[in-house]
Amino acid sequence: MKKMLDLLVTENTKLNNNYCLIKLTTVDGSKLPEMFPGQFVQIKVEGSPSTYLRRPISVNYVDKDKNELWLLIQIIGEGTKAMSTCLEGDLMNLVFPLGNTFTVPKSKENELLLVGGGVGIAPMLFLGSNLSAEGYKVNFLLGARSKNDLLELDEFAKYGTVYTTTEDGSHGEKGFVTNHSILKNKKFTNVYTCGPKPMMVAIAKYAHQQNSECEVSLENMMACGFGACLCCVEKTIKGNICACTEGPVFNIKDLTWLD
Amino acid sequence: MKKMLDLLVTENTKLNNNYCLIKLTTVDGSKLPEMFPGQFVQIKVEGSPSTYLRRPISVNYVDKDKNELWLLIQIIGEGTKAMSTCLEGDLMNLVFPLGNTFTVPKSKENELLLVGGGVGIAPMLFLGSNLSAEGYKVNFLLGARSKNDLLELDEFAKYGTVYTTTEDGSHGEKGFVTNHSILKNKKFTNVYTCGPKPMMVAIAKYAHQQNSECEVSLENMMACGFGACLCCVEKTIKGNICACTEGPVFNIKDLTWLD
Amino acid sequence: MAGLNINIGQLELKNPVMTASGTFGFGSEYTDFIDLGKLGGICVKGTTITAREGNDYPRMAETPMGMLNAVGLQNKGVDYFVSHIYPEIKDFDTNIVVNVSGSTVDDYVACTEKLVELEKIPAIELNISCPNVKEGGMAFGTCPTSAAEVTRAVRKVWNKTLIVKLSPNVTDITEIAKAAEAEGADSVSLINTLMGMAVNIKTQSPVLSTITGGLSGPCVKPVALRMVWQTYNAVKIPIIGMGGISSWQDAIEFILAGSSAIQIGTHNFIDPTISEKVVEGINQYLDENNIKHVSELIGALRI
Amino acid sequence: MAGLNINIGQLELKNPVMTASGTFGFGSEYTDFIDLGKLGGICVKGTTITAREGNDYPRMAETPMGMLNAVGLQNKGVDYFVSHIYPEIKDFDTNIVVNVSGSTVDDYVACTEKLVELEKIPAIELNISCPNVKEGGMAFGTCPTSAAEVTRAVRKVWNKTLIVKLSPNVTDITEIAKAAEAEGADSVSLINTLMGMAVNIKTQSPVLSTITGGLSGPCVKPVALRMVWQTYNAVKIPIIGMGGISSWQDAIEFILAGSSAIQIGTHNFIDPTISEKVVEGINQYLDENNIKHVSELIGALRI
Ligand SMILES: Cc1cc2nc3c(=O)[nH]c(=O)nc-3n(C[C@H](O)[C@H](O)[C@H](O)COP(=O)(O)OP(=O)(O)OC[C@H]3O[C@@H](n4cnc5c(N)ncnc54)[C@H](O)[C@@H]3O)c2cc1C
Ligand SMILES: Cc1cc2nc3c(=O)[nH]c(=O)nc-3n(C[C@H](O)[C@H](O)[C@H](O)COP(=O)(O)OP(=O)(O)OC[C@H]3O[C@@H](n4cnc5c(N)ncnc54)[C@H](O)[C@@H]3O)c2cc1C
Ligand SMILES: Cc1cc2nc3c(=O)[nH]c(=O)nc-3n(C[C@H](O)[C@H](O)[C@H](O)COP(=O)(O)O)c2cc1C
Ligand SMILES: Cc1cc2nc3c(=O)[nH]c(=O)nc-3n(C[C@H](O)[C@H](O)[C@H](O)COP(=O)(O)O)c2cc1C
Ligand code: FES
Ligand code: FES
Repeated sequence: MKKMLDLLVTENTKLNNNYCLIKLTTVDGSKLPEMFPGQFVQIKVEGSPSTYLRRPISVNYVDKDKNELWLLIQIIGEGTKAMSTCLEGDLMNLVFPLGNTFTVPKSKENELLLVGGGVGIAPMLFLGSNLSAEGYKVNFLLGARSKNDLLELDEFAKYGTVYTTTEDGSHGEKGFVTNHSILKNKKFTNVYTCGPKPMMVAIAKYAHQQNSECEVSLENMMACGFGACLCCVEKTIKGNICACTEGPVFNIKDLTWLD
Repeated sequence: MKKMLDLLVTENTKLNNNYCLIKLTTVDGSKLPEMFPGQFVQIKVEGSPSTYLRRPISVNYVDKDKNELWLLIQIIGEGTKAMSTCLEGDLMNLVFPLGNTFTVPKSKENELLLVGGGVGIAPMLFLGSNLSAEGYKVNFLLGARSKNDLLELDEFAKYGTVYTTTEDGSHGEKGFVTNHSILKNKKFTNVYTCGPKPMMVAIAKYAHQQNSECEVSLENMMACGFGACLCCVEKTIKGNICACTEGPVFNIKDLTWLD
Repeated sequence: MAGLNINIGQLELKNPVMTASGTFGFGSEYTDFIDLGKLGGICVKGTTITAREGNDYPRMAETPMGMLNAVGLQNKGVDYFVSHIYPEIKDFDTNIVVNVSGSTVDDYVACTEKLVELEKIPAIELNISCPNVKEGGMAFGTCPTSAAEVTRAVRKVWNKTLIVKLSPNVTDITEIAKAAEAEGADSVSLINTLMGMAVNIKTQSPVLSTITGGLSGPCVKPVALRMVWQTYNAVKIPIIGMGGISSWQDAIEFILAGSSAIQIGTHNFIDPTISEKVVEGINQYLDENNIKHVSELIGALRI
Repeated sequence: MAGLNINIGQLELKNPVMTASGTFGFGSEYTDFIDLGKLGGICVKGTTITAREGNDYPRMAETPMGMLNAVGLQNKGVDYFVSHIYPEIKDFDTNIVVNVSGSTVDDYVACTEKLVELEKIPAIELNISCPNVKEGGMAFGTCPTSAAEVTRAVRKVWNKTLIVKLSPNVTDITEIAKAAEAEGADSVSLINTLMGMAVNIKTQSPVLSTITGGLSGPCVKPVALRMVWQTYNAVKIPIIGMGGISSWQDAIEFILAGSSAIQIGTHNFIDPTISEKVVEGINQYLDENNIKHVSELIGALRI
């Protein structure tokens, strides 16, 4: 069930100049609602006069033991900037959980590749942690501009093998995720990806060539986030579909990207 | 000369639930521009989505030694609430100094009464301190709902005799400033007042009966604060006059209040 | 507890708070957040005679205290509504108003005729003011003659409550309101969105796929209030006011300016519980001001 | 440093940034904050043939990201302007445009005739769009015939640059723009304020003494941009765009949508240095995008 709740900020860590990791828990100690990888929350931004609508942010991780929800935030405009200044003890108003989730592969023998670029790594951590807990073999392929922008590597390492690329070669292979050697050297039955659209398109093409299943997580602009406004539509083979309810996760077969 | 400047918050003291005293200085240590009693500043409110226009606030006091400007703020809406949350080290953007000033009496023998009600006490402290420094005999008459709302009493005491009224009788005489016995017992040649309009009208009537000079400081709604929009007009015997440039201080003779 | 019930034609609202078409889906999107039974009514998404895909993405842009949308009446058509959606929502404990759109007068009439048999649809709202479709839509709402024409035609086939939704993109909204009243509309609702535009200076292109779109949210409130007030002084039928309502205080402003009921649109996206809060707030305001019934407040502005 | 100079009729602006009438006094109110010589031009406060007291206080209300005003053209009349104000401001190193208002066509003509002799007034802006006066004002700007009439009459007595300022409170602003163009206007400027209203729920009365007033500020930007774009596609004369500009980014949006020059109004109250900042910002944007002259950007929206 979707809820509108004030959550308590337990931690706000600045990861680098453009990113922060915010951890939230319930005010009254009650259990957080159940969330699935790929789902997102809609945040009410306080203290930013130019921000009227809520801002959609993916569930980065759910720490069930600590009853904590993690959000990984890239500062790109006034809204994310204002969020990034929250302090321990502040309240944040969330509408959540929203959206669908990734498909779990049929067989535990499948080789899975989770590809994240930029802030698109956010949902991949939660997805990887859940799949690994269920016994799947998880491989992460994470890309960023430079070493400094590769975030949460220690966390990712807990749940699978981590491959990285950086544009300046300061960590992992030099170049883009789409050029990583692992794509040539290994065959993956299931590919999951989130990141800038050009990256996702390239990964989708790769998956298509390999005959792999491929799911992408979209970041369409949203007003409501729960199916009421019809603003966030993605063109699919079934017509215009809301990315906030029937997405943000789509099977690439349903999209028109590769036409 | 009017300026737009970021000033540094050196102190923000919560005086009670509805009032705070904010002290500001220049960022680079340069001297604050010269300010006169009755003048005000226009503050840009950060972090309040509902506040677009600046907010006018009187100069409460200027501490020349410390190069500090004091603002006494009553929390009444979103703008003043946001201001009241500023912290030491924050910057506040001000356009100042704005408006005219009170008239200094001709003779130092004159008996002066400075009447403030509610947040209208703010300009009276600066006026009293300046007049007392120039050798005038200053009497303050300050009114509030209860003891708790009588602010800066120690400060006022430095510059003159302080008479008080409270509506609940918890400090000074019980009732409104306009009923204080000093008005009957003593004759004042010059009366200065700032506060709620009904109070100022009553004081103006008293002054008129006593044949005293009387100046009132208005709090008309303002957009610009420096004569550009013509929104803040007060009806005077000379027609509609801007309260932000030819006021906020008016001689009661020029207004149409007592007609 | 003050009296809150209001009648709009034969439509009986338990309180004056409704939700605005296109911002509330079909109601079910909000049942996780609020009890629909607490609301006077809900206007469901704009419905047309045949299915529509709507406009291409991007369909929205944020603006200072508001948003632009260019959804373009995406919907599955009235037959789908009758067969699939109506059965799902008909038992909501509130009034369901269907917002009817079209490109021609015949479209409006045909769509309305399909709704006549639905017992639990006590009212329709004729959307003659949608700025996001190429043909018809807003054109009907910007000229008194065509507004009259479509109202007259629909009135003939609809004997339940008929609300005509007006466009703010006009020189004189009272002319259109009077035309609708003269043809038998039971009520006018206003305002639909103001036509606006946003530009992306990085790509040097319009933000919306349709270049222009409809502006809504708190930014339009002053314009909406003015139009409600003008219309209140021009017609006798009840007015349903909307445009930027984001708090119960805003709702009171609209009622004082002449609205018999109000609708909440865009702010449902920011606070999906706002409609229930507005009902509570109005009730409390009435109590605190010793007003026995909300009807005493309608158009009660002291001049 | 990109080229920034722009001509509007015979009026030569060193850059496209002007300030809007009624928000910039007579310029001298801002000389403590900025160097007027940095601006393309300034439009001074609306002037009428005889002195006007304007409307009663309260004349303003804050609204979400904007404000309502009901100043009502308070001014000391054109004779006072000629004898007292003009001598004080004529040596500013920028173009001074006088905003002319009136209740009748004769008023406009008479007022203009008094300005013809003033060497340092290269242009006037005919305000046929003020929503805050009882007679004339906006009425001229809401109908093509009367807009044409007043433009024609003034054109006969004014051979310097003639700008006609349009009202957004119309169904189709392009009709009015075309009417002004046909009668020889050198340029149209838009938008004036949108008519709006605010209600005080404590006193249950209108906030403004005049009940309704003119809405301005960032909240109106999407509407203003849309009207500039529509007008750009309808007329050949240059457009001066305004409405909610509060940053250089906003100015670029207006230029892309078809403005040859822009005016900054309400935001001068919030940041009295904004006009100078916008000049700098435009220049930097052009440089960063390798655009040699700002004229390349006018209406250059990629569709
Ligand atoms: C389902 C979903 C999940 C997301 N998850 C995350 C996450 O985990 N972490 C994270 O940091 N961000 C995430 N985002 C993106 C995030 O919502 C935006 O970065 C944020 O809304 C920007 O707000 P702002 O006020 O900072 O910037 P704004 O000032 O609103 O925008 C700055 C610039 O970015 C553009 N922009 C903003 N949002 C979008 C968008 N959705 N699509 C295209 N352009 C846009 C604007 O047009 C503007 O040019 C997600 C988005 C979606 C839809
Ligand atoms: C020259 C001048 C000097 C001032 N000096 C001080 C001072 O030293 N300390 C101080 O605390 N306040 C002072 N004020 C008042 C202060 O400007 C307002 O309280 C403030 O603008 C309110 O802002 P807000 O956002 O908190 O409230 P808002 O949300 O803007 O307003 C809350 C309510 O108060 C009403 N209101 C707001 N401002 C005014 C006004 N000017 N006149 C009438 N009604 C109004 C609103 O209509 C609303 O009902 C002064 C005002 C002026 C004009
Ligand atoms: C995303 C969106 C979709 C809308 N769709 C419709 C619609 O289908 N039919 C209609 O009559 N109005 C539609 N509207 C207009 C609203 O019902 C309402 O008239 C307008 O948004 C003003 O109210 P608000 O400011 O409270 O949102 C839509 C508005 C939005 C924001
Ligand atoms: C306080 C105020 C007074 C105004 N007076 C005039 C005027 O005298 N003549 C005129 O043509 N426009 C007048 N305007 C309208 C502005 O010039 C401008 O068209 C409008 O405010 C939109 O621009 P903005 O949003 O940048 O303010 C006035 C606006 C304001 C806010
Ligand atoms: S964001 Fe509103 S329907 Fe998806
Ligand atoms: S507040 Fe603008 S002129 Fe006084």
